Amino acid sequence: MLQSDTPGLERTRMRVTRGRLTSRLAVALLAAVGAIAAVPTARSLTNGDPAPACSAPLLDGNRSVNLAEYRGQVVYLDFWASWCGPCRESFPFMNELQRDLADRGLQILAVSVDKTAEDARRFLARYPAQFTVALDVAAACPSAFQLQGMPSSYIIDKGGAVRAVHAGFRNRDRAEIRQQLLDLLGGGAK
Amino acid sequence: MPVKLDVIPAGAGIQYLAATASAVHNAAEELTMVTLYRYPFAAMGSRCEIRLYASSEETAAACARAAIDDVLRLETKYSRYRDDSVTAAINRVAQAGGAIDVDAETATLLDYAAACYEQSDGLFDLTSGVLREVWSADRRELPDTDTLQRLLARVGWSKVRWQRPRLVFGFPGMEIDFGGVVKEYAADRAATLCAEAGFRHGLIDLGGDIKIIGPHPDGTPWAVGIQHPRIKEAVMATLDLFEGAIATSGDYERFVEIDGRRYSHILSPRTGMPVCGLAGVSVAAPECVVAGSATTIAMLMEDRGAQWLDEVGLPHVWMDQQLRVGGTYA
Amino acid sequence: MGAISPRLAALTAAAMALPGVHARAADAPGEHPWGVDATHLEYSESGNRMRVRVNQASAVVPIGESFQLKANGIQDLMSGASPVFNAPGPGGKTQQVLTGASVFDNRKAGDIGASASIGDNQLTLRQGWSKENDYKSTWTSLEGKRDFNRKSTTLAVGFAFSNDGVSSHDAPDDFRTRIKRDFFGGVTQIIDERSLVELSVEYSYSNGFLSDPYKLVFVQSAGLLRDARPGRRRQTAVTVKYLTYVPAIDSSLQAVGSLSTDNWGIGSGALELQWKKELPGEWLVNAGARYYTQSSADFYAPLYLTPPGDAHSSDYRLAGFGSIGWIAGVTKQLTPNFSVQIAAERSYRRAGLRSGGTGIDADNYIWGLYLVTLQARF
Amino acid sequence: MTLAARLIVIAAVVALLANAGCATVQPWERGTLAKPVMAMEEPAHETAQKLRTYSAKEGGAAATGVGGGGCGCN
Repeated sequence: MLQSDTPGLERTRMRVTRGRLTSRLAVALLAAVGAIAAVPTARSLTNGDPAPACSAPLLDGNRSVNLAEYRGQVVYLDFWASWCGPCRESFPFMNELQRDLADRGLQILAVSVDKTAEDARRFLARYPAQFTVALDVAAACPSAFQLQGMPSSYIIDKGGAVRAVHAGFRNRDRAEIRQQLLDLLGGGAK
Repeated sequence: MPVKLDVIPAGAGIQYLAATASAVHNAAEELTMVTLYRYPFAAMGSRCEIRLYASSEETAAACARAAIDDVLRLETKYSRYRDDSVTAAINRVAQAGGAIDVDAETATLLDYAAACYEQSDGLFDLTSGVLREVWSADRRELPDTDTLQRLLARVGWSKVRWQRPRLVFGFPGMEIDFGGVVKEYAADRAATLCAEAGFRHGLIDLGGDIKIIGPHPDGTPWAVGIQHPRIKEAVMATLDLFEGAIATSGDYERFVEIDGRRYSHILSPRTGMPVCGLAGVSVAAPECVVAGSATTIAMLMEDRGAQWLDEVGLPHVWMDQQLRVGGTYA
Repeated sequence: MGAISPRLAALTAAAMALPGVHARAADAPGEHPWGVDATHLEYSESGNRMRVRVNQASAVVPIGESFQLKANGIQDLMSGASPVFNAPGPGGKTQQVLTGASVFDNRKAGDIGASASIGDNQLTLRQGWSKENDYKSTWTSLEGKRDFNRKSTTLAVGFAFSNDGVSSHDAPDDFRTRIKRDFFGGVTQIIDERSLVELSVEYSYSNGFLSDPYKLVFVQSAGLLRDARPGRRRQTAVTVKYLTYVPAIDSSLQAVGSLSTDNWGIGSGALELQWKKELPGEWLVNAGARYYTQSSADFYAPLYLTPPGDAHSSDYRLAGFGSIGWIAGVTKQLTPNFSVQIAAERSYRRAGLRSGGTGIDADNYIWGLYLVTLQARF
Repeated sequence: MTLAARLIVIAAVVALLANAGCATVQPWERGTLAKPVMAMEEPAHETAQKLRTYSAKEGGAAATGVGGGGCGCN
């Protein structure tokens, strides 16, 4: 019988099981989605919270820098990594801030979460930094700050309180960040 | 028409892919098989060299030509020996006492020199060139103090009034020399020219002041050897540089030998005497001009040089007269 | 750099003013680059069957920070023979009968789209057309994506509607309609620092003229009948994509498994495994294999001894068969803005690899596709 | 359905569900996931052309997203 190799009855039974298997998988997917979407996330820092303690070794030289050292100065704390795309845009911006506002007391601290100094240096070769760069391989500071994205930047006032949080970096954030810093540094827009 | 697996001819597809692959490969190779091209030349009284990784000789040579032309432009513009240079024009006015308006580039160099003057408590001084009248290479004995006092009266950035773009010399007999800044500034500019032309890997070396364009193509850093101040062929330290610049100063570069003692060509604007502190110092910084002035200021600071370098906070290495080595790279 | 001391800050600020001391950052593509992709592809089948030469170009233009316009154009030049029906061959072996030497066709297709991203959400609307002398198609699709848990989870849902007209050479203006609705849902989840998984489901419902005007069936003692398939088709597919990085070999391994079933009785499964590695000098190579199997449609038969029921087809794509193929590709980032990619896939079809139903060796053949893509991002 | 394919899919689903509640990977721990070889999205033209070939040459389907014109493709 050339028409089909297997008798009709057996073929239908196979089709039914296959159909039920796939629909069961569809149900499994929806269950998985439900479970995943509901995973709770830690509360992130908001304005007014005191900045957590954070210290990390400098990229060059063997000294370590501590956020508390800058009490009395306005600090722009930025967490970055060589693998983070938007960081390429934020570095030229931070150079501008350093050039324009450093003499008015702004302290920029860029903490890399790279696993090796070499990764961080290779990034800096393409995107030079004229501000202080530290390397926190153990990622103690990012955990303390509970970053919401990469890069993340925090504006910390002279009293050590967080006054602005920026998760990610978009070009349109530039004006807002500059204005927030100017407000804290005192003296209107230069 | 049964199909036998092995009989199937490779089919147009495979030949097509091979042809395209090789064409693209050559294009890619051409664009990425970078070889190191070296362009030695002489400028500002020192041996210089531009090293560039490029895919073709033409692109490398074009960039090197542009960079060398810029270095030579700056050498001519700020040369102490040519009478058609900006330095000569300024010094004609300084010799007679009077005022001169300078171009924008010279103005920013003067601003930069003013910043160095403040950060070195007055030791980094463009007007200390006058002291060279007495410290010529053939001198065999120390100058007497009143000769020095007469010269020191004609030295001092504070005696010059600088309001961009006007430079005013209150009385005759002064002199300006951009020597301490121009070479490192030229290195920065040459590196920028090549970086903006799309070069990612290479360096500029103007007589030991080095500015990195970018690491080797495989990402490894340049190994820069710092010459040992006393042993010609030896190296005091080797640094790995991905980026930025490194400059070196020392009492061994040009010096005068008097009664068996070596006197550096770096003269203190306070005492009029050659400095005697560090034997050699190298400083790294993002800009070669900053690294260069930091080494010069460290030498001028004499025994406070090491401490001043710690204050500045740039990575550095030094060797003192007792051949002790210190600094972040030690 | 170490800590920036006031002394250094003053020196650096003055140095930055010097013209030409600092190069502008490399002009690599920014956050929202505009871009163009251009591809040339050669598709060919063994036994001088079908050949297709494809040119595709697409462009992406950002508008502001949260909108994007996309446009895509494809041209196919198709030539060569393709199977029409099977007939009894010598020694009782079924033989495949192909069309005349060169059936030439030129298909043009294009689509435009706009996507908007607001916060963690992204919405994309696309409208497309396709035109060849015996097939017209217009389709619309809407897709939404949303990130959860600080971007460790992404949920995607999509819907598409296509309205096609099918005619044939002997009645080129007589277009019969075929409508398809397509529903898609997918979730991508980061599992650990080195792995991600994506699970998606797709359901499609087509109705109208679903047969192929160029396919015939051979009925013993009755001659040739036209291909006639049921007027409705409901298909469900599930795909799992698992991607993990293996530090020991500094490469990633990817497994994509799919399963599908439909009311025509075709059950299929596919498994693709790939290895991807980045090489110094901005090279990226990938290689792998793909296994596919399906069972035949209930109404499929290579040829019929007795007159078949209403639904009947001998189309080689509804038969039971399997295939094994290799995949390879290399991508080179030429400059920060330009990259070139070469990709190839070659698949060997075997009736013996079927997962059920009927399939004949006469349908075995090899297809291969080879493409070169140039990509520009500014 | 071959036994092998069925087992693969069930294993994958179970693995996913087990991981559903996995410790979330913090944003600053995603260096490896940012590597080019870890891009879930493959090059657009390659993907489109391959999926079109599969749908033209195979009776089955995969859940690969919506959109993309139909073609005669006999």
